[in-house]
Parts: sequence; C-alpha cells; structure tokens
Amino acid sequence: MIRHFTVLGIAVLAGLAYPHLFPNALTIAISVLLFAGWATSWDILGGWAGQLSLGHAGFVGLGAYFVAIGQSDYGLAPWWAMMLAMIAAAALAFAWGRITFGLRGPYFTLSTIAVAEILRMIAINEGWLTGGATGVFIATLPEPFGIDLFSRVVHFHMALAFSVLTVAIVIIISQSRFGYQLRAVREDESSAMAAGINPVVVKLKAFMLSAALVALGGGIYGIFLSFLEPHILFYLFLSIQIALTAIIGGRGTIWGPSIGALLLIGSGEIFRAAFAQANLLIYGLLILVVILFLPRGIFGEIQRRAVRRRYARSTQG
Amino acid sequence: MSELVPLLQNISNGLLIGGVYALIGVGLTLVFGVMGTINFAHGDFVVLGMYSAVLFNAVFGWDPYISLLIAVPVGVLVGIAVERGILARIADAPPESAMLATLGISLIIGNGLLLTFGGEPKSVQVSYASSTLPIGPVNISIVLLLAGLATVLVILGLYMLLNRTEIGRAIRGTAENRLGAELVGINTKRIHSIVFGIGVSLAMTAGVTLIPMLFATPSATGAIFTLKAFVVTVLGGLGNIGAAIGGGVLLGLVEVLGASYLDAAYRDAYGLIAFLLILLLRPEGLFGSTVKRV
Amino acid sequence: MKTAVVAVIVAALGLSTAAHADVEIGVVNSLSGPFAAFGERYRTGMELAVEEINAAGGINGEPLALVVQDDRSEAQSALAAVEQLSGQDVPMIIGSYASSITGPMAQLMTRQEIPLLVLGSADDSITKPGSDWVFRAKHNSTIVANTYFDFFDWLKTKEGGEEMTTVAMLYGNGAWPTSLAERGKEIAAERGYEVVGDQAYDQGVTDFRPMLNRFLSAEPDILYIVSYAEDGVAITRQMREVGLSAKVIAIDTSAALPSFPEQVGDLANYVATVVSWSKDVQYEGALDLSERLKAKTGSDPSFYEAEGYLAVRVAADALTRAGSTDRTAVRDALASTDLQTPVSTVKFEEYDGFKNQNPIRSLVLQIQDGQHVTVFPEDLAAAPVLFPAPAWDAR
Amino acid sequence: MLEALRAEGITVRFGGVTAVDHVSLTLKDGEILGLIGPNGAGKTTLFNALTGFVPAGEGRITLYGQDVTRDPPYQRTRAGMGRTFQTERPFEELTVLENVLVPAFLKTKGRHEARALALEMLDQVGLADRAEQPALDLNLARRRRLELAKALAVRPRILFLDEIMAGLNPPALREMIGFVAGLRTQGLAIVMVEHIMQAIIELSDHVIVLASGKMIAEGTPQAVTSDDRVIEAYLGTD
Repeated sequence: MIRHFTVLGIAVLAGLAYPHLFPNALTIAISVLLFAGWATSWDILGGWAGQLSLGHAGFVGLGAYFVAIGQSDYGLAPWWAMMLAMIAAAALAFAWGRITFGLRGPYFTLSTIAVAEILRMIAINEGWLTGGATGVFIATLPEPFGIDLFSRVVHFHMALAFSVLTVAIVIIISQSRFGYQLRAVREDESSAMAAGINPVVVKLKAFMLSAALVALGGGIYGIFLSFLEPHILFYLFLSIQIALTAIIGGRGTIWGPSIGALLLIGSGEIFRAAFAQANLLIYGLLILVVILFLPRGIFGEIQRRAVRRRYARSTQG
Repeated sequence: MSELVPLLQNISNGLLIGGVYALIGVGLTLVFGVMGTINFAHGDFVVLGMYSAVLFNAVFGWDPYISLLIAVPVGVLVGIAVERGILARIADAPPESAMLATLGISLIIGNGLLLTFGGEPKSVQVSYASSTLPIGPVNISIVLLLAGLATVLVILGLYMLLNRTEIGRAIRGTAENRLGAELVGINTKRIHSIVFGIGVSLAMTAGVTLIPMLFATPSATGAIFTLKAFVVTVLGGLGNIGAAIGGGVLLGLVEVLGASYLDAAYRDAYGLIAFLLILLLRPEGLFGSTVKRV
Repeated sequence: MKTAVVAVIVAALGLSTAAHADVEIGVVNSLSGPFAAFGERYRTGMELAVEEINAAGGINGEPLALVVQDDRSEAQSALAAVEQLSGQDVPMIIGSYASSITGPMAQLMTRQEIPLLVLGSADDSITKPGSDWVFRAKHNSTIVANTYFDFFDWLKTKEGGEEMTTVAMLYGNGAWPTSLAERGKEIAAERGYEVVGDQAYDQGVTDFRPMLNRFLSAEPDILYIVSYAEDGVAITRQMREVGLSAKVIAIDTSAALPSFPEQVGDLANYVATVVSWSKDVQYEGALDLSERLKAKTGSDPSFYEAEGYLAVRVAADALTRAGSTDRTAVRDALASTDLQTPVSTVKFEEYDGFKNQNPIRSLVLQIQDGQHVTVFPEDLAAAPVLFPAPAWDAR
Repeated sequence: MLEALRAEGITVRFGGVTAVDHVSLTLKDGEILGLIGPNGAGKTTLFNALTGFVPAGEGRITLYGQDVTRDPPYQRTRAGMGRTFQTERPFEELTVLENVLVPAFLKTKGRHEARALALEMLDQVGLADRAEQPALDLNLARRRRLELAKALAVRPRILFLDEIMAGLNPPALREMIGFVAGLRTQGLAIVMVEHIMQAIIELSDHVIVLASGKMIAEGTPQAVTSDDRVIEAYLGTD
C-alpha cells in the first residue's frame, strides 16, 4: 500500500510539472486523465466486482448535465452541482443495480446497454430537462478565489485531481475488507456467501461508488467541453471506450486502467496525427492482441508475473 | 372503421418488420445456444452482408437476392476463419473474453468497411423498392414481404439442418452437453467453427435482404443491428431458434405500435423496455420453455 | 524505426516547428469517424481554393498552406487539435462540421482569442449570441428554415398553391434536425401555417412507416422533413409505399447529396431541399467553380465542397487585408470582410441576436429528372419549379 | 451440552422430484454428525438446505436456538455456520493468503487483525508456507486444506464439510481424519457428508443414512453399518 502511494505521489509530482513542460499539449493530457479516472472508477464495478458494464456513459452525461443545467438554469456553482450529480448517480446506480443484479454475466452486460440507451433517449427527447438535442452552452462560471474555471490549466488540474482521487480510493479499497469482498464476489458468489458476504449488497456498493466517481469526472468533462450535446455524452461508444480502457490496461488492478488510458488515448492521438482514418480499426486490433496474448490486460499480466516470481523467490530462500 | 384500417396496417407492418428482426436475431441466438458466446460483431456482419450486395450490384448489376449465392458461402468461410483464428484460441478463458474479442472484431469490420467504401451511405436501387401488394385496405410492402419470406425459408432451412442431418444432430448434441457430445465422438471444436460460420452467414443473409429497403453505412449501423438482435433473442429466449421468430415479431409489433400510438421519438425505448422487463421477469425468454431448445 | 516513432510523437504533441515561410491556416476537419464523408467533401473544396489562391500569387506574395488536423468526428480531439494549432502560431482556424464539435471549439477559441471561421456547422447557437472571434460565412438554422418558408409562401402565389396551409414535420433527434424543426415550427406559427404532424425519430431508426402513416390521415399540404444523411433514402421509399403524398415535399440534408437521386431513382423527383450553393445558381463563376471541383474529384460537387472553398477564400481575403498573421489584426480584417465569390457574397453582420454571421442567401433545389436544379429564389433560379407534386399513384 | 443445530421436517422439491423428504436431525456442541447414502440419495441437497444454498420448501432449521430457516447463506455464516464445497472453490485469481483473508474479515475489524487470523488458519491446516502462492496453482490435497482454512476463518461454531476426504491418497486421508478429530476437541460441532466409510466410522458420533431423499436409518456408526436397510440401499442401487 505504501508502495502504491509512493508511485501515486510521484505521478502527482509529474502531473504538476506537466503544464510547465508541455503547455501546448494540455487537452490530450486532460483526456488521458479523465479516461484514467473513468476507467479506474468503472473498474471498481467491472474489474474488482467483476460486473461488466457497458452503460457508464450514462453517468458521464449525468455529471456533465448537472453542471451545465445547474449553472445555466439555477445559477448553481459547479462544485455543488458535481456533488448533487454524485448523489444522483449513486441513487440511479442503486435503483439500476437493484433491478439488474439478479442477472448474471452477459445478461447483466446487456441490461446495462439497454438502460444506458433509454437514458440517452430521455436526455435527447426531454428538452425541458436537458436542453434537448440542440445542446447546452456553459457560458459563465463562477471564479472561486480568482480561479478562471475556463482555463485549460485549471481543467488539467481538476482532471489530475479526479484521476488521483480514483486511484487513491482503489488503493485503499484493494487492501480493505471491502476490496476482498469485491474480489470474492467476482471470483465465486457461492463461496463468497459461505464467507458471510452478501453479494448483492457488495455489488450495489461497488456500482454506487463507481457511478458517483464517474459522474464527478463527467462534471469536469462538462466544464472542459463547455458545450454539451446528449448524442455525445450518452453515446454507447463512450461506454465501450471506458470499459475497453480498463480491460486493455488490466481489470481489477490498481494501475491497469490508468495505463490503459495512457496507451489508448495517447496512441489514439498519435494515430490521429499519423493514420487519420484507421484509428478505431487499431483499437479493435489492440483488443484482439490483448485478449489473445495478455488475457489479464497489460498491467494484469505484469502483476501476475510479479506475484509468481515473488513466490518462486520466497521458496528458494 | 377509420381507426381499424390503420391498426391493421400497423399490425401487418409490425409482423413483417418483426420477421426481419427475427432474421437478424436467429444467427446470434444459434451461436449463443451452441457456444455460449454473445457475438457483439453480429450487427457488423449484417452490415458486411449489405455491402456485399452493394458491391455485386455495382460491379455486376446483380439483384441483391442473387448476391446471396455468394454471400452465404462467403459468410460461412469468414465465420469459420474468425472462429478458428480467434475464438477457438480463447475457448478456455472466462466467457467475457469471447464477448470482448467480438467487440474488437466489430470495430475492425466497421472501420475496415469505412476505409474501403467511405462514409457515405450506399444502397441498391431495385425496381420493387416501393411496390406494395394491396390486401383489402392494407398495403403490404414487397421488400418487407420478400424479407419475411426469406426469414421463413432460412429458419425452415435451419430447422431442417438441425433436425434432419447428421451435422445438425452433432450441433444439437454439442449445445446440450459438450462433454457428452465429445464422449460419443463428436468433434465439438469443429462444430463450434461450423456454427459460427452459419451464424455469420445468417447475419450476412439478413443484410442482403435488408439492403433494398435500407442503406448501408459502415460504422454506426452495426451496433444498432447488434442491439436489435440482442433484444430479439432475449425476448424470445437466448439460444432458442424457434423463439427468435416470436421475439422478432414481438419486437416488431411493440416498436411499430409504440411509434404509432405513443411518442415516436421513443420508438427504440419501447423495445428496450420490453427487453428489460423480460430479462428481469422471465430470463428464459417468453418462449423459453414452450419451444424446443437448439 | 525508433526515430520514426519519436517523430510521430513529437508531431502529435505539436512540438514540430516546421520552417514556415508560408502563410498557414489551421484547419480542424472530420476526416475519420461518422462525419468523414462530409469532411472529405470539405477538404476537396478547401484544397481547390488553396491551389487557386497560390496560382494567383498567394497572400501578398507568400504561398498559402493549410495545416489540417483530423478531429475524428469528436469534440475532444477537435479541442486537442485547436491546442496544437495554437501552439504552431496559426493566425486563425477553420472548422468543423458538427455543432457538437464546433460549439466547444468556439468556446475555447473565444477564450484564447483565436479567430474561428466556421466550416460546416449550421446550428444557430454558434453565432447566436456569438463572440468577437467566431465568424460564419455559411447559413444557419434560422436562415435555412426561413428559406423553406419563403419558398412555401412563394408557391402559394402559384396555381394550385393558394390553399396551402398545413405542414407535417418529421425530423431526426440530432442537433441540426431538431433546431431546424424548432425554427420551422416558430416560423410556421408566425406565417399562419398549421402544423398537423410533428414527429421526431431516433438515430438509427430504419422503419418510418408508423410515423408516415400517422401523417396520412392529416393530409398535409407540405412535408417538412429533416433527416440524417442516410435516412432520406428510406423515408422517400417508404413515403411512396404508404402512399403519403403532398403538394410540396421538402427533405433537408439528405436530398441535397448528389447520391440521393441515384439511390432513390424516380421517386426523388419533385423533392425540394435548401442548400447554400449549387452549380447552376446564377452567380458569376458558379458553373466554372463546379467544373473545377468536378475536375478535381471526378464526381459532381455539392454545396459541401463549395462551403469548404468559401471558407478558405474568406480566410485568404482576410489574411491579405490584415497584412500580418497577428490574430487581432486577422480578426479585425475578418470583421470588415466584403467579398464576392462564386459561392456567395460575404459580409459579417450583427442582426437578430446573431453576431459575425453572413446573412447568406440560401437556395432551394428541386430534383427534376434526377438532377438538382435551382428553382428559388427567382432571380437565382436556373429553371421553373415543378408544382404541385403529383400524388404517388398519379406519377 | 448445547444444541447446535436442529432441523425439523426438511423437504426440498425440484419441479416434481422430491430430493429431500421430511428429514429431521439434531446436533450437539462438540459432536460430529455423518451424513451418508448412495449417489443421488439427496445428501448434498440436504446439506445445501441446511447451509441455505438451496431453499427448503418445508421445515424449520434452528442454529443455537435461532431460527435461520428463511435466512440466506451469508446470514447463516454470520450466525455461526462455516462450510466447505464439494468441488473446491478457491478464489483463483487470489493468493492462498488472500483467499483466507476474505472470510477472515467477517469477524475481525482491521486489516492487521484479519491478516493475523488468516495466517493462523493457514498455519492450522499446514499451508502457511504457501501463503503467497496463487491459489490457482495448488494441487488437490492443498486445495482441500485451503477450503478448510476458509471455512474456519469465519470462526464457525458449527462446521459443514462436504466430502473433504474424497480422492485423497492414504497418507493424506489419515492426516485429514486426524485434523477433523482435532477440530472436535476445540468444541466445534461438525456435519460431514462423506463417502469414505473409514472416515465416517472413525469420526462420527452419530450417522444419518439417506436413500431417495428419505432418512432410512440413524444411530452410531456401528449400528448403522450393520443395518439391513442400509446395506440394501447401498447394494440395491448399485
């Protein structure tokens, strides 16, 4: 745990230095950090609890819309809006999970797509709620302590704080009772029950935490884009992208989702410059490579080898 | 009376569209029934079928239905190749690995088509695209009727294959009990390849029959068809061939009647809500216990 | 190999400092993803304009060059592209197609004080309320909706059009179709039309029969349809199938594509659509431009190529007059634009709540014998309008 | 002695089949109850009904006087039940130690306490030296012992053992019998389903014989094994 926090500390220092080193590459870094945070949050449910969701874009949209509508219609400061969004996301996840956690494996995954699609249609069609299909502008934002919330550097720091927060939470969870409950439920629900664990409650907690964190990131995303359209924010492909980021990096690992974000978004940016049209094709190929050769994801395989090696060494000595 | 005619019209449209949905769903359900894999690339294979019809029409001027002569065997070969090259290699991995692999395949097909054909929608102009067959006051769309007939023929053919042939017996055996099938000498790996080949071929067939009324676009349409196929199969019962017809027809009716008498903007939501309800209340599907399993 | 990778990364981060004697304009365009088809057309138009400008001596003697960035049809990549271009000190940026992309770009560039010339987005919200740094030479939802209703008003003066009052609207739920439908409903109310059908549909819907059947009993005089590019084909076929006829059939976006008459065949005849430019429009040089565009791609050009061409012409004109690549100077030069091109006249104005919006005249094209023909406004028309559209079974 | 478990009229039906038919039993603290019967007799179903993994259609189950009939498995675990699974189910992606940490967290508060408890349990079953090994890599005998450590880590008062002797070689079998006998001396009540008669005879205080879902005999191991009905049930079905 101390080791992980040391790494995180180094990452924070590197993050703080970044805007000074690459002042012209902030947007891409913000994307990487947001995806790292989203994927890490997704992973609490998808990796640690083993419930594969393809509907998390719904929570991104929720967070972004709370900030935008809160600001434009109610003059609500974004930090309050984000807090409300997190509560709303957790409540939504609670209801959603209550209904769908009776389903196993692929059925649960399918149900997440269906629920997220219904949310998307509501966001598009209920203009009174969301500003409708034509979108919402965030035109003004408060300036707490003279900080310009429209500034890229501020966005960068918010995204950095978000991703660091999610990773820190996962580090703590990984060593905690809750973390072991999550893994037990993922591996074998019957066996978990025999250990006195109520799988539905554990999964619900994971879903609510995961949803609230993703919504927080969604709020930052909303400020970052400052123009929201439901088609973009509730997009099925965004859900898939979040899930793939975690899966390729390594599900149920502390650093896997962040590594996935760095690789996928970073390489996506390089492909954007270099290969133009083929970037999503390359996503597809990457998935196949990972599934065929690194079934636990990039960091998952590294970690597993490390565990085996450590054990081998301990038996020699 | 004035209310009755539109209702009949809507019901007949719903039934026919349901037939098309059934055709999209049946391949997915066959693959799931035998292999336990949810194929996220199913819709992209439908789109691949559409493009094959577009291609043969552009190059040889063929009617879409003629291009089935090529699309069907090509589909089988493509499916076998994908199964051998990818899915068979991860047969022992957790089930979501296969699901994720098909997600990757979906991205590859969609964007491969985008690179090849460009982003503009493509369609095939047939003389009967807008023709109708009047039955009393109700007009039946010819393209929908043809697609419906194709569905019936395909499902009938599939039924014969599964129940009247040696290979069908082996497929059913593998679906029921893989280990047992292996014990009686069935090469279940080979069966998996064949089944995936048939699944892809069915998806491409659906694409070909759809092209006279729709248009092909490479990247977004695949996911929509995949979702429709899911809904159909869950409504009917995953892994259950006959029930795919029931599920498709049900979805067609729910959508058409919902769009006709409720808010049309929520059209897809009606199907999805039905899907969620069935998933929660009757996960074996509406027709799960009444129709013989694969 | 290693150096190649490093080079790519350096390029991606926008660290490359290519020696530029050229005058460079930043371009953010959708070259991959769902809008790639449009992006390609814009690119053709822009490239042609650059070739012409350079053949004519460039910008005050310096050659003009475009620094093109793909936005992958998504806002995040567009913003990353803006940042990169900003780091390369471009004096201004042209972009992008969808308003979900151009909207965030406009927000960012206003903050960073970089002039933005809108490439394809037509949503009102981009220039209303607008900003000092955002300019649009092409049309917006209000202009297009007004053009449709000017056209309908004009048809009322024709024989058989006197009693035209009812409109049925069918539109996708994306940003552009929705805003065009909303403007349309407002204008319809102002001008005394009755909206007898109002149906939105979700992207990806392929069966429009239930909605068209709903219109059937309302017997609308006018069908006002705003569709995604690919939907118009299915809508038209199914309209014929369910037998939904109207005196005027207007289909926006979809029917303007050159491929529409090819794919729909005879059914496409009589369909009207509003565009910002057409090869047969009675502007000086329009036909000539059309031929040059056709020579470049080998296929019939659409208004998309023309809008791309227009954007670069406007940018080049402003850069020439600014005499420098200072962003404020370029912004001021853009603001005082007064330009005549084969696509449109351009003058950025402040009116009706819009800012830096060119009040461009839009055209109505009608498909006649499988060809797009300009029929309205009268002074720009290439042929008389065919009106009213006969019922399907009478064709 | 305290009554650890009482089951009255337990009945489980699957569709039309009655897998367990009105079985009643009691068990006292520090006692071992052996559950035997031919294949398909309903032993495992009864076992699962007692532990809550299969709902009992009829009947009543009390654990130290507390009615747990309607409680789900995890509630019964919290009430003092521990169980193993017939096909061992280690959490395969976790290490041996982590496997035991999961149940160890049930009765402990902090991380360190749980770890200490888990290590103690591993020590007890003789797996302490393999604590850091991935559970996936364990052989059968060690997986059995891991199962036991997991069941013990919830600090049960009554332990349910589902065929933990099956498939073990003679030395391992001896070791396991000795181990279970040791548990009894700690005061645990134990219910064991077992095919290995040697283990049943050596360990059980009391044996119940099931056939076709019904209890056909009960008593001391010696009495039961010489019962004609039992012999018939075993020989008749085979």
